[in-house]
Amino acid sequence: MYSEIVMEHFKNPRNVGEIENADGIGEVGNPACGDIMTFYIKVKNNVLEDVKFKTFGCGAAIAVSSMVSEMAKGKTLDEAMRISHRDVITALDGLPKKKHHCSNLGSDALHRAIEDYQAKLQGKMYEKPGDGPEVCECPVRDIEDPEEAPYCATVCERSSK
Amino acid sequence: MYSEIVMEHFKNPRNVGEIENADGIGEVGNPACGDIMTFYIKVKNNVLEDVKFKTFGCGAAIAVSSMVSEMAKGKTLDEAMRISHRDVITALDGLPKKKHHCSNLGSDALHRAIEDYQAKLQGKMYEKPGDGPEVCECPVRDIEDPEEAPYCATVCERSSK
Amino acid sequence: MRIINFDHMAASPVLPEVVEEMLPYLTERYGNPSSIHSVGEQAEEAINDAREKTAALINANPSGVIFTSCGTESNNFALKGVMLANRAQGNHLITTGVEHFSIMHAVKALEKQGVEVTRLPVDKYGMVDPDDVETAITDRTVLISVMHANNEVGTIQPIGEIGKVARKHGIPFHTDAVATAGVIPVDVEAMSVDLLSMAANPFYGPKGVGALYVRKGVRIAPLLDGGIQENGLRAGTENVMGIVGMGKAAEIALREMQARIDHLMPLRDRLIRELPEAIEEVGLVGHPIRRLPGNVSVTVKYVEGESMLLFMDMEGIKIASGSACISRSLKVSHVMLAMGVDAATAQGSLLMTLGRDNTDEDVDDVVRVLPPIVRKLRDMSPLYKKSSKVKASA
Amino acid sequence: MRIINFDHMAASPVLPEVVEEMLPYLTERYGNPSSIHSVGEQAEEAINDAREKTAALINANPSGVIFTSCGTESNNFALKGVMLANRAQGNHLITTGVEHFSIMHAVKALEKQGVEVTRLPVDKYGMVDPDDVETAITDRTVLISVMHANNEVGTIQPIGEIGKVARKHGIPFHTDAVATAGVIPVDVEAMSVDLLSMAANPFYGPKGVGALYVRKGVRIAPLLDGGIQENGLRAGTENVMGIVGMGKAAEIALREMQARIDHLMPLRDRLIRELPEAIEEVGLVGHPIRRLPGNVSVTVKYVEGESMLLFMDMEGIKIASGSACISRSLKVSHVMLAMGVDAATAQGSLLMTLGRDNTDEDVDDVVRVLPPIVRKLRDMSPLYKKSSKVKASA
Ligand SMILES: Cc1ncc(COP(=O)(O)O)c(C=O)c1O
Ligand SMILES: Cc1ncc(COP(=O)(O)O)c(C=O)c1O
Repeated sequence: MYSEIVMEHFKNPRNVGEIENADGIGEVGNPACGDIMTFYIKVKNNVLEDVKFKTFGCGAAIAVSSMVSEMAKGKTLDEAMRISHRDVITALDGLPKKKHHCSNLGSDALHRAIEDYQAKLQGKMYEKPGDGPEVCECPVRDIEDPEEAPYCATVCERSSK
Repeated sequence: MYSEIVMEHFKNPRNVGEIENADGIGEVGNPACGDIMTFYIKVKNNVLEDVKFKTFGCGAAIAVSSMVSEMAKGKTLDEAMRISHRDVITALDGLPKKKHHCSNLGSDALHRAIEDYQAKLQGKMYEKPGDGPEVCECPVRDIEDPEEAPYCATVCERSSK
Repeated sequence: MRIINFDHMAASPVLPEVVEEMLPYLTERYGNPSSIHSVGEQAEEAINDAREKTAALINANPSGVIFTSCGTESNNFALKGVMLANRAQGNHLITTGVEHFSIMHAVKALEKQGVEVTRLPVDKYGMVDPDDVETAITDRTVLISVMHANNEVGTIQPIGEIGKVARKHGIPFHTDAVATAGVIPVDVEAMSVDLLSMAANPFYGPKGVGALYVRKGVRIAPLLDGGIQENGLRAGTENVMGIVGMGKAAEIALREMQARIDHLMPLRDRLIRELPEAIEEVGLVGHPIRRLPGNVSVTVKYVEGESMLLFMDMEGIKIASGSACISRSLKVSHVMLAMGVDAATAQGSLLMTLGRDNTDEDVDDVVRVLPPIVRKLRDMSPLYKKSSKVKASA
Repeated sequence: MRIINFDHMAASPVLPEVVEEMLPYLTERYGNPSSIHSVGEQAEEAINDAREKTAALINANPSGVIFTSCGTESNNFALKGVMLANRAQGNHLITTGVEHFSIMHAVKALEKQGVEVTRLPVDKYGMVDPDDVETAITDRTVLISVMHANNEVGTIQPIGEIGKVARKHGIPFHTDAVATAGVIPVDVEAMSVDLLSMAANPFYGPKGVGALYVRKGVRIAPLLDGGIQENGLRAGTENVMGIVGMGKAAEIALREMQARIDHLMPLRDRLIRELPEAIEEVGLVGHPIRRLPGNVSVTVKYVEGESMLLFMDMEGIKIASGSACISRSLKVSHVMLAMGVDAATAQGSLLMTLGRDNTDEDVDDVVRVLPPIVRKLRDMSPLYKKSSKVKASA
């Protein structure tokens, strides 16, 4: 199911943990959907000096978190903000389609941590956006045209965007 | 599918043929249903001195004809008129259910031959009754309750009686 | 006794290479493709491999191939699934009078539920006229279903032309290719087919496994609702072993198809030529040229099919018949009736379906064994002497 | 690596005796039961023999046993067939909120076609109350369907009592016994069951073959229309080999059932006792006593099922989970939700289904291997530290 890189990151996730007095914290997901990711960042001279995460979720969610933390470390905030879902999937050598949405929230969590940091800089509370789809469901069965929804994740992605 | 006795009669049918100047001739069946049987009888002192048949039909129809001809030979007309479908099936050590109706017309053909003989005796033409079911069909598929018609032949029998 | 199988359409032995491929999935590779762990993944990969091979046989996109439990399920799924999913679009179905039972009775079931049906006539060869298809189309038509080749009489329909008509009117086109897929070239692109039913046994795969091809974009509802196997369109734990066998058989069929056809056609044509030479009043049923390579369907007048078949069976020769006595429904083949064969003649139906294991010797044997059987039965038949055309044989 | 199969509900290896019985039907006994000649008769006899053995397993009349391609087909056939055949009588169906997908989605499909549905609630153990069944009955009710035991949480329903209610009101009663037939005693007479779904793999028969029992007198329409196989109720060329395997497996299951139960229950009970001793905040899901003999269903808080399952897989231990990530539908198990388990806890579902090949050593291994995996994942979990109830582990 998973690529070798995914399995490698899943087995040996990098940068697990919390950062005490983190400069920014970002969280996405909800347990009904299956995955929750929290990212912690330490920023110095506009560069991500340290990135750590905690993740509750499937193999993909853990590998994504680990990969994102590695990709982000050492990058400027602008660079890190440009890490996309697609970049993560590419770096992981692919993810199963149904994992594209629910489990690929690592970069979102990172971006929220950065936004949290930037909001704090400006002295205001960062306003957390909505927490992803409340229920990450697969309506294949409720649609008569399978081509409208051949894979759960496709639907998931569409309904949440 | 068939009992040994059926197969034996099918392989070596007794009394096949016609009787020239027969005292009575009886015919049942129609080709759409699958079986046609013609019985010829020779009567002497109210006894069936000779019985012959010609049959177009399946293995069961041929075996039934052969068995009926054997059972009838030497019997009085009254005795022969009492040979029933059931007697024939018993003598054959059973028939597949779906063959009960369409192929078990041998005794009917015999009875008609006797009736034909008796009618001629009284100097009038024997009035041939209707020729069995026009179409011997299996309506399992048209009935929602399979228990009403689990076997084709059951239905066949019912609809023709 | 030497057994001659001339009833390949009913049952063909599975190829040894196919058996070999299937066996591990009965024992050590017992995984369920739905399981997420490695034992399950192995099964899933096997199924996807079989899907690619099956798709290649009909030149289809593998993602459109849905495995089923038989040709009948594929046919029921296609018809009921498309009609149900398109109720908002329309309620009219076009089919023919010569379809296999699994289409014919599925159509009847739909009719009882309110679907409007047009059943196209056929000519004396069993052929549908593509113009008739076009004429039958209404703005409520949501499906056209015409079989590729008839299993009983061998006639191959002009599917490509019918496909063009369907495509022109934007109506989904289904073909029952159970008798052809793996046997003669089938190409869903060239034939403009949107849904296609097939089964594994006609090309020496296992019995009890089939597939439905559904082109991307066709609206269809599942027949078996449940888990999300087969892309959500066919729930139920997969017959993994059977599917693997179908894939392997498809691979071999694609490779050997031309050789198989080249082997079958001369045997078929010998029988078609020699049987009427050996027996009076034998008629060929179906098209003389547009015909399945292994199909010999004839009627023998004045005798009934089952009795011939039983005597042949005693000689080790396995054949079939469209007679009423043989059909479990006790009806003469609706296909022959639709072609205008009269009921009494149709009772004398003999259906021989040849396969890769048949030889010239088999043909010799049949041409030698059948005539005395027919003579014996005709001598017993009340219809025979009635016919003025024929003088009684010795 | 030693493989431990704790996922028998997904896939059990076929018994060697069953494999042996099946093999000839793949090769030399390749006949089609519908053929009238001897090769076909051989296959027909084999199927009827299998029918008797399968019927004996559930104490049913063999003529009521219809072979299908899987438990899902049996369930779809039962529900759709009875609702369709009884439309004139009524349109109301009673079922529960904890059924298998193949019931749940078939019911949804029927609902879309206008069938009225009552879904009964369950208690925290997943049990249905027979009184609720009685209360739900209206004069339009034509079918009650309650599963015998739940495959995910192991709870065994009071089927006998529900059967009595149904019988009292003269309403056909269907039970999905895929998880129980061949596993624990099933008796259609004692349980007053009119229709019963089963599949072969749960009792070590092949995958992709099942059966539906239909009591004489129950009105049902076919799901697969076509030929007159299976008494006209299930058309399509039979998976002869699979059916033969189901029959043989049924015969063995009947003979060995008590021994299998006596072997499974102590292993199950050790896991149920020892896992919560080895890992904090592990909860049993389902009924502690009225439970399938091989079912261990637990939730491990603060971690998600798939990640546990993958680590177990690396150690050779095959298990399942009802977590959203694992289900292909990306939804948490509706069964656990119906029982009142909250969604986050349900994500930590682990489902172990034991079988005849499991040993005490397997239990030892799981109890040894799982705790460090859980510890590692909890250390990574943002939910774990948030919980005040638990102190972080080293
Ligand atoms: C209770 C129950 N019903 C139905 C099914 C479906 O059976 P199948 O997978 O054979 O279609 C299962 C499968 O595990 C089951 O556990
Ligand atoms: C043309 C055609 N369609 C459908 C079927 C049904 O296939 P199955 O017997 O696999 O259900 C057959 C079977 O011979 C067939 O010949």
